[in-house]
Amino acid sequence: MPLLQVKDLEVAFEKEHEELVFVDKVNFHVDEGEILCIVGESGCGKSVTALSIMGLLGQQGRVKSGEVLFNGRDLLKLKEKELDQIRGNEIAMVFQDVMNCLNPSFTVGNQMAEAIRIHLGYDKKKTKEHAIQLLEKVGLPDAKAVMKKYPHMLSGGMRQRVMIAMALICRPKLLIADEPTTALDVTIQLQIMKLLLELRDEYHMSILLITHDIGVVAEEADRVVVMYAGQCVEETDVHSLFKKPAHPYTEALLQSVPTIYGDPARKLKSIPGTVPENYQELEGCRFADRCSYATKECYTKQEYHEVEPGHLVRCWKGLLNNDKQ
Amino acid sequence: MEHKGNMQRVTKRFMKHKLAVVSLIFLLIMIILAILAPVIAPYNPNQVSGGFSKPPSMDHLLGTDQIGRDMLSRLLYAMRISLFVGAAATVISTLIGVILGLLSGFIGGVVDSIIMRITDMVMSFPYILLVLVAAAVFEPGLWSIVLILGFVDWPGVARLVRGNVLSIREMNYIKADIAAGMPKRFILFSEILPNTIAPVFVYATQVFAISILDEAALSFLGMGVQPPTASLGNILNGAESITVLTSKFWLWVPAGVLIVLLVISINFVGDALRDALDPSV
Amino acid sequence: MTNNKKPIVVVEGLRKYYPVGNSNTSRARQMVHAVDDVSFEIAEGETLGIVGESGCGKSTIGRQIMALERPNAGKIWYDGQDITAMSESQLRGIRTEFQMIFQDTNSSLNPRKQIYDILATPMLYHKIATKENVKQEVERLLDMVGLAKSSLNKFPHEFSGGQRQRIGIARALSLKPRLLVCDEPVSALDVSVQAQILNLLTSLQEEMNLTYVFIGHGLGAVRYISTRIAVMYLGKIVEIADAKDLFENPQHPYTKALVDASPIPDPNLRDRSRIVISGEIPSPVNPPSGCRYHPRCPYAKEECKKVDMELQVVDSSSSHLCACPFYATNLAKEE
Amino acid sequence: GGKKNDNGVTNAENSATSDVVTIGISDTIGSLNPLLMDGTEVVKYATSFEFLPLVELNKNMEFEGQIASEITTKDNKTFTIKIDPNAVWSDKEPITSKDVLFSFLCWASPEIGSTGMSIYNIEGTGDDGFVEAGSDSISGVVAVDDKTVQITTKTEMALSTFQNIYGRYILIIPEHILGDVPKDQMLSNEWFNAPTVVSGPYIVKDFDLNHYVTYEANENYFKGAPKIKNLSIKVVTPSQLLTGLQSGEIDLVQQTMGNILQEDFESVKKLDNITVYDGTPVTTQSIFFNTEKVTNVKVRQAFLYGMDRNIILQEFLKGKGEIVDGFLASAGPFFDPSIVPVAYDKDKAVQLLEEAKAEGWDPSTEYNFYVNSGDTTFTQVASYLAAQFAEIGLKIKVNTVDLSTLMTVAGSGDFDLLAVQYSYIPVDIFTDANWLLSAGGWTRYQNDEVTKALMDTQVTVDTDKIRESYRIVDSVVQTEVPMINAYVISGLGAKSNRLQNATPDVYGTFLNVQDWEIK
Amino acid sequence: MWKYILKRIAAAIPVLIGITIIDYLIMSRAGSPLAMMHGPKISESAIEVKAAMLGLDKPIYLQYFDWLKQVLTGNLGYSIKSYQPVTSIIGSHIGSTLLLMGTSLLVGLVIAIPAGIYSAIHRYKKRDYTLVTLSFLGTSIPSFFLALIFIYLFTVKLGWLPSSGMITQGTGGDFLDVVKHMIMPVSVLAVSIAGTNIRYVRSAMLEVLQQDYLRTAKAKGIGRFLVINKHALRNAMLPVVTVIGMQIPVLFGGAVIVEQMFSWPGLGLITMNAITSRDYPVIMGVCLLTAVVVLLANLITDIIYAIVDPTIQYR
Ligand SMILES: Nc1ncnc2c1ncn2[C@@H]1O[C@H](COP(=O)(O)OP(=O)(O)OP(=O)(O)O)[C@@H](O)[C@H]1O
Ligand SMILES: Nc1ncnc2c1ncn2[C@@H]1O[C@H](COP(=O)(O)OP(=O)(O)OP(=O)(O)O)[C@@H](O)[C@H]1O
Ligand SMILES: [Mg+2]
Ligand SMILES: [Mg+2]
Ligand code: NI
Repeated sequence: MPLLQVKDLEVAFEKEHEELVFVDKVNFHVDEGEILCIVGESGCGKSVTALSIMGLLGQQGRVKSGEVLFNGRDLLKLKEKELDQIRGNEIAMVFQDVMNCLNPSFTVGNQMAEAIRIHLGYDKKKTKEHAIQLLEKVGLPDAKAVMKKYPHMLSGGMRQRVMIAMALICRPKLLIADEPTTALDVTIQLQIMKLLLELRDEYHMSILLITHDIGVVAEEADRVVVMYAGQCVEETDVHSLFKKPAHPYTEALLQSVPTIYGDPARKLKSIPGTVPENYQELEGCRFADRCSYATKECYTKQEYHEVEPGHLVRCWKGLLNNDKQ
Repeated sequence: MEHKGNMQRVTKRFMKHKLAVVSLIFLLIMIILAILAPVIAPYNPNQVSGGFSKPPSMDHLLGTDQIGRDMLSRLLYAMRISLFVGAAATVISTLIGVILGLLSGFIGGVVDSIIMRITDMVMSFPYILLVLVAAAVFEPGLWSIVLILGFVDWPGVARLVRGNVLSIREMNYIKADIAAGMPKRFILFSEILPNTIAPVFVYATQVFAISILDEAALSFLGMGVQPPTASLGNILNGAESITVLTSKFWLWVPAGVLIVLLVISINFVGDALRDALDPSV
Repeated sequence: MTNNKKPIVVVEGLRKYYPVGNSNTSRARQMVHAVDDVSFEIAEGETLGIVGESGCGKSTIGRQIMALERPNAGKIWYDGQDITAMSESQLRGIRTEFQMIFQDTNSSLNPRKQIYDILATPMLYHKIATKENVKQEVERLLDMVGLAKSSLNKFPHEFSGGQRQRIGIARALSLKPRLLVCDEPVSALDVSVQAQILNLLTSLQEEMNLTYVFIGHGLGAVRYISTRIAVMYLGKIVEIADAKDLFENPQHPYTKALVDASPIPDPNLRDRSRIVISGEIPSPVNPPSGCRYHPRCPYAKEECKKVDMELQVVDSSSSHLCACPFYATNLAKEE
Repeated sequence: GGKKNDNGVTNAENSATSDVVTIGISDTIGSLNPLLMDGTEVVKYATSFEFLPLVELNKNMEFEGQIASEITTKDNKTFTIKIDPNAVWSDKEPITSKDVLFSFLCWASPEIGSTGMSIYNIEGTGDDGFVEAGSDSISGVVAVDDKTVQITTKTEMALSTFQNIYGRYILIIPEHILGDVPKDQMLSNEWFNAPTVVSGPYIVKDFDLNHYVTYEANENYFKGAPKIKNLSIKVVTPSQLLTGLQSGEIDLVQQTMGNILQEDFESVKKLDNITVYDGTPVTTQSIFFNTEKVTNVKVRQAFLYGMDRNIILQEFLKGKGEIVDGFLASAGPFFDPSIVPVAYDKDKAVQLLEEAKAEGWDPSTEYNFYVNSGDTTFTQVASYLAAQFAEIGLKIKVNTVDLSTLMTVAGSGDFDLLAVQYSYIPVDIFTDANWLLSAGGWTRYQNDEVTKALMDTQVTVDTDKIRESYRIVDSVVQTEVPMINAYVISGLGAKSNRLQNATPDVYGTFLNVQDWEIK
Repeated sequence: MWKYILKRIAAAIPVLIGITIIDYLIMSRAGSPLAMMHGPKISESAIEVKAAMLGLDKPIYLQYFDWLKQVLTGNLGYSIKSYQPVTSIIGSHIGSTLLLMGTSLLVGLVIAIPAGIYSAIHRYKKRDYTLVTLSFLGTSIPSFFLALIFIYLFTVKLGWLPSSGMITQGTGGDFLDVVKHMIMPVSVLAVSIAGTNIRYVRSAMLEVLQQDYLRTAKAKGIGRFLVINKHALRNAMLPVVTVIGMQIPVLFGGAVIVEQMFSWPGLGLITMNAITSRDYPVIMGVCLLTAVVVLLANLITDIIYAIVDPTIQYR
């Protein structure tokens, strides 16, 4: 049984009095100890998916249907109180925007301590020791001093480390990292990614890593889910994704990334157009209008089907395009 | 030429606030009534046209006041005065505020410091005290009330505009203008000013509401609009007597309710406007 | 290769310091050394990429070249004229020749103006177009950057980020500039759109013989578009070389670390050896003594703490300059 | 008023108040220092609880001795003051001539500079009413013996005038306590805020001039220890007089200190714990013309004929008052009923204006009419008058201003018409009339006949002669119209039924305060 | 921090002087306090003597300097009307004004803060709309009108509460007595304070509720109570603190009317009376005092702000 199984998740937001579905029948699972990457362009629903797993959608958002099975329990059916037992305890989350994710009014120590006390029930002294220990673990020199600092006194990289330390408080089984490095410089990005990998091995946790950087996917992921316009379009292990992408979108995505590796004279392939605005209304493939392989059939409903064991794709052609090359 | 698309968007968002729409309609009706007062008022507001303090009747729909003037007519004229005072004071303070705010934010340096000190000063005047002193000093009359209220409310506008100018000045499109060698006046009047109008407009509605309240309070204290000119505040002044309060409701209920309704409608409209004009949504 | 072309911009000893914090509350003036003694040349028709970590002074250089601010020291010659010595009115005469594209597509267009107004007003002001042909001109520009004519009467918020960036490019091009400073024009965009813009920029360059200064922190994009690349660290240029040269033969330990840190979209390469540099970029208020990189440099020597390293020619090519004389030897020793 | 009173008196106060008698007033108390008397009744009464004047008027408008047992004159120039032999300070020291001399000297000291009244008519003072700085006596004020003082005036003065101004307004203060205080420190002297020695029935315990004064009985009061041990004055808004009376917060409202709103008259009357008293009509609502600006007599007459004073009296004052022409109201000894007030006559007014037009009067003239904004009744009347005058073709612009502004305008003569509530004391019209009808007075009206008639009132003691002189004055006022007496107010006084022996009236309410009692 | 405070105080001094100059100029236009004294009982020359005694015959700027000199020695002069020292007049009334203002502010905030939070949490629901409408009503009712209605209801109709003063006349005024007298004036002021602040708290809260750090806090599973009452509230109070600071002058103004309506023995009534009698040493004293209070309030708000907001550093 996978650690986390998301089944047919459908999330809608209320916008100007109408309900728009931004996450449409999303399916994927995370196995124990693995890193699953979700990639996709901005606005394709990655964060919303992650937030619905945690029950953090907020007021306007609503899960319309689906299941989120964590260790077999459907998180969507839990009450807020029960969810609090799991959040921060068995599932922890790290967010993208490090500048805003820590409360500016409280010290790092304070923000760590409250979670420790609530989940682990330690006394004051033990709480402090635990917090310091964690901060040291994530590679913050002088952890004691950091405890007393307010978030604005820390650099982006340090804040992200603090966030990670907070996530580790209860040795979670699953860490959801929503673009944890996007806002950071490449050198720091590498530090943080290395840290996450080390921690995964040490704590044997699974990581659901959300990113839009194909490079990060290639460097870190075990398996990958590609999302486009609120839907999963492809899911497979990282090697086969790069070797034989089954969905034209995945393929185009891979080719449009400028890289420092390989032939610099290579012309970048760009995907024409933009994500359709009202993709909710589209019947067929949502990528069809931008797809260089599109045919009439693409404008009918597309099934998310398995083309090879463990390789799912939402394109009726499946691996056909690869064969052409 | 404000663009249609934008206006439609604003209108659409405004329309979602039902109370605000109702308020706006109410306000419009009241403004029309006020403007048309000379035409529709059944009597001359200063003319003794009936018995003294007579309850509502067919001749006098809202009764007559203590000296036999028609309450309805007086109320219409009073509303006219109150709305005028509010609007004129708002226009004055907004103009002063916008000009000083623009100068302060755009020129900066010493000019900014001086203007901000003056703003501090005016803001530190216990505001109604200033109004009271000034009202007692300058001969009470319509225009002095307008000027006093106008003078008192500008610092808020100035600060708002200054803040806006400072943040807009950092916008890349201003940098692009400088890079394109566009002249300062273009940047100030064509780029910065239009972008501060919306919040100023919203703020102005608040000033409008406050000015009407202040006029009423001053008139009530006998330092505002002076009789025989009717204003909503000085009509209420007559209700200070408990006897009037208990047994002559027509002398004060309409004026009181009218003030509350006018002010609350203005507030509702302002609130909805804030929502509708918010570019961040 | 670039030496035979005449430089369009020459920057010499450029320094720009900013006071720290709010001027009202701080008493002793502390300064951010945003750009500290930087010199380089840009040849006509080339693309100079500038990379470096956040806050290292890339945009500051861009703003100085655009004459949006006055430097504290140093000179910038544009086409032989010293623009740091010019008055605001003199500058206005040549401003149209260099234009800028901004990173933040949200704030770079006035939200209350239609695209037509945004594009037409400067052209009319500078008499680049007349009242009669301005509409035609605007349409031509839109076409050039790949936007539909119907965009004319729309407002910025009706466009996607990529489209807004295209409008920004159109605005910059409308004044027929020779030099374009692009300050992270693609960092905020999705990869697919990023590629569109990069391709647009390269084709425009060929078409109009433009010179670019391309600021970015994604190495991939910079490498893709630049002919020459300058690597900045804490207000200084640590290495400058032709693009290919820089990536194949990085001389400065910081350049090497940057290259290593950039993820490569090929899972087969994930186990390559990469240098992970520790720590973070220090505060530009009190930059470290000597070589500014020494606290993080795994090869730092005693000397590095004291001597401020100058850019020096690297033997392989005369256009390759680096501010670290030790790196190559160190590396050799280690291996 | 209405039904609520039938539900019984609602008393929000706790029972601790029951032994305190509270007088409600609607004007703030300027000061408790007798030397700072500003002419308001409130200050006069509040201070004279502590320091008695020489004499005081009673209900019947006769002078009753306070400190003095009697004041006499033979020639209207020398006045002999006999001090009550029983009069003692609260420290049992007798009140003597020294105290009277000292008190008069204080009023004449330039270092003190009292502005409540200048005593320039007393021999030995200058035109400003002050003696030389540093003088320790006034030559016109001498002690005959311990209990007799003689005062000489520069010009003749009727006894009633003498008694009214010097007798009533100069409160006698203790020389043996204050004699050594430097004169320039008298006004700011803290002693007056908590006097240790008084001559009156009460002594101040605590006060806040804008809100209240509380008094304690002077057990050694020479006219008998007051039965009520705690008296207090409470300053409230006019509308709160009614609520205060109803709730029991206020026990007594006297006409000149507490101004019960006309609208509330009926309601007060209906209160069943309260007895009301109509005050002697003396306070007049006078409309003064600036005769230098409104020069045409016919126009002034038109104003008089054009106002329906009866309606005003009935509707605005609910009939509480009277209508007279001239200064004298029906109360008092000098009233002459032969002067019949001009009746409302619109046609006559129009005709007068026609005649005025023929004399060159410009009918488009707009007259500036200044009105005290604090007088809520008259602001309404003014609006009514404006409407009435408009009917006969007189344009007036009502300017409602606060009292200070009104006084400034009055002083500068920057007005055409000016309305002021003015109390002409029936026994002493002279002082006010003489000033008002003079070049320096508000009307700027000068008429030798009037001046002579007024002077005549001062040289005789014969009531009939005085009455005749005043008749001349009033009839000139009626025909020449430098002033219109819009109405004479009979104010409403009220008293809680638990309070015995007290009768609120314009004069003399507090003469017997020591006999007041609570049931 | 101390340095900062000193600096702020130093910066406030020119503002203060500016205010007094403007005040003085206005006052000088108001006409002489002696105008009231003209009349039959006084001679013109006596008034001239008095004017000279009070220094009113000097040019206005000299009068101002005299006044300023006096103030610098800690003496605000004497009331022209009662000859009491202005300092003691103010001293004996400021307490009750502050009591009224302080209590009203407190009551207003005690209503506004929970209501604002509640409203924000239940945004766009019926309860939210109701609260917002009520808050608008609170700001839209003229305070004198509300005071009239209260007096009518609670004193005239029901007879529950006394309508004037601060203590029952003649008694020492025990605590309960004062409370009874305070209920109406405090309610009137509190209604408008609460009305204004409900919306400020609400919008500050809405702003904070959208912040990422709240999501972080929730993700830690610390429970809704802590998330709202610790993480959100603390940050939402920041803008509210500033707004409250700015309301102090307005509050002062509101107090004048309310004090007048309820004969509250505070500065408001003193001021009104001083104004009508042109007693300008008193008016100047009150103006100076209120300006100081307002500037102090600004300073204190900034300091509180600095204490609650760690991102602000003072030097
Ligand atoms: N609170 C919200 N209210 C309304 N719409 C929302 C809200 N949150 C997200 N959405 C919408 O849901 C869609 C998906 O957003 P989501 O944040 O999941 O994108 P994402 O893939 O995480 O993008 P990014 O890479 O930019 O983070 C977007 O179109 C966004 O407009
Ligand atoms: N106007 C300014 N006032 C004060 N400091 C400034 C200003 N502009 C830039 N700085 C500081 O100068 C340094 C360099 O800034 P700059 O914007 O040039 O960096 P950058 O390399 O463009 O970084 P990024 O990649 O984040 O855009 C930074 O530390 C920044 O805080
Ligand atoms: Mg996201
Ligand atoms: Mg930058
Ligand atoms: Ni348009």
